Amino acid sequence: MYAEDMSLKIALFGITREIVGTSVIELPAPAPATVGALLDELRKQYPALGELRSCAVAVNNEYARNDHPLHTVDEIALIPPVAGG
Amino acid sequence: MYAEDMSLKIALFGITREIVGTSVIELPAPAPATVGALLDELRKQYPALGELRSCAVAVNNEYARNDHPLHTVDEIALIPPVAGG
Amino acid sequence: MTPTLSITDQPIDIAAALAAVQTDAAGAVNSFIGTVRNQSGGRPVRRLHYESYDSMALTQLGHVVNQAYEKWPMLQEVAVVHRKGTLELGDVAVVVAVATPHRAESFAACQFIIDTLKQVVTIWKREEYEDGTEWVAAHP
Amino acid sequence: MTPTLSITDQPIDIAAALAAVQTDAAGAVNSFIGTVRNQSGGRPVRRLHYESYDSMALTQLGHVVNQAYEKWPMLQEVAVVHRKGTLELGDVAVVVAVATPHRAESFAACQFIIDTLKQVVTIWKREEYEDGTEWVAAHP
Repeated sequence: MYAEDMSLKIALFGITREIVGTSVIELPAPAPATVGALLDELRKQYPALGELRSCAVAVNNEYARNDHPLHTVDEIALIPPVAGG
Repeated sequence: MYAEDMSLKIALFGITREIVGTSVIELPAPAPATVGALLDELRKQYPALGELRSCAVAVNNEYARNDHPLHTVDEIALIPPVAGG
Repeated sequence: MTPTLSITDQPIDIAAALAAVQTDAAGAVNSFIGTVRNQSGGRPVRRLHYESYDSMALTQLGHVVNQAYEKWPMLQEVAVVHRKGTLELGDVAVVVAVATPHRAESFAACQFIIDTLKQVVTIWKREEYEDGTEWVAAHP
Repeated sequence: MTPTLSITDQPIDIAAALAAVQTDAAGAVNSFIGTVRNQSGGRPVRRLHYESYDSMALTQLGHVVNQAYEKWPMLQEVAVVHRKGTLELGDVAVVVAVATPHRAESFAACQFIIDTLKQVVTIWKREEYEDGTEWVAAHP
């Protein structure tokens, strides 16, 4: 089936990289393949993500809302609370 | 008489120096010897001073009010509108 | 009017950032320099480590600067340089410099850029103390 | 915490003014740089002449900085350097730099100092145009 063939690569930074233990993970796409479903799946696998002040998802360098669709070609990243400056 | 012996040196800057034509003038102290009386006397002698947006008097490097007394030992200056920065 | 935006692992050249924004048409340059403080919330800090998601950080920084140009149409030049990697006490972490014809807008635009940068630009800071490290702002 | 205050007829060394305020305890440095613009109120400017009553200017500048220390007790370091004499387009006329632990106060204190300086410090500016000169702000 199409959905099962599809996997997503997710880049990890800062504390999310430490929580997951690697800088990129590859996951089967959740169904539906949206930002919200991806976050739910990741929080189930890595409960420490749920303890963060916030955890956003970026798609192709832009912050994405929960209903944003995900595709295998997308550059996807977890964005824990930023602290530049 | 004491008042007639007393003369004041007044330093001039910027447009007041141009109006008066010199960078220091020496005047007999007005009676009473106050900032206000000095300004009146100078505006009488140099009417162009009255056309300025403002003209303050400084005594010993501080802005002085009209009732401030003047003494021969004071460092007195006319302060036209400042424009630093 | 193309803004100078960069993220670098090399020491920041403040003079170059300021020079990048100066023009004969802009009389006012405001700049903000963020340096590594020796303490954070009363706790002594030994050094900082900045991690950056560069491509997104530059994208978001571009959005921030575009918003500033929309808010202050007289804004002329902007430079933002952010350091990444390990920084020692006193090292410069970020420089924001803006040039405008008049001074009030230079302050407002510079403050907007640094404030908004801190909210959206994908750079993370890990503080190193005597007895460990912590990702800043990660937890409530 | 002694502020660096000076009036000089030599080109202003911006890097020195910024370095004068940086400390390991102050993470935020805001600076304002005023340069000679090529126009004033739409009229092309060729160059500027600044005249200063130095002793009073430094006295008043000291008052301004003391007021800033009263308003922002966390203010750590301040430098103000003002140029006098003849300045060409693009030359730096004034630099104000302040260092504070947190950034909002660095903006507020720097803006207060430059705004108040312009009201009370005894420096006068004569603009030179194609067809004459004028003392800035002298007449209503």
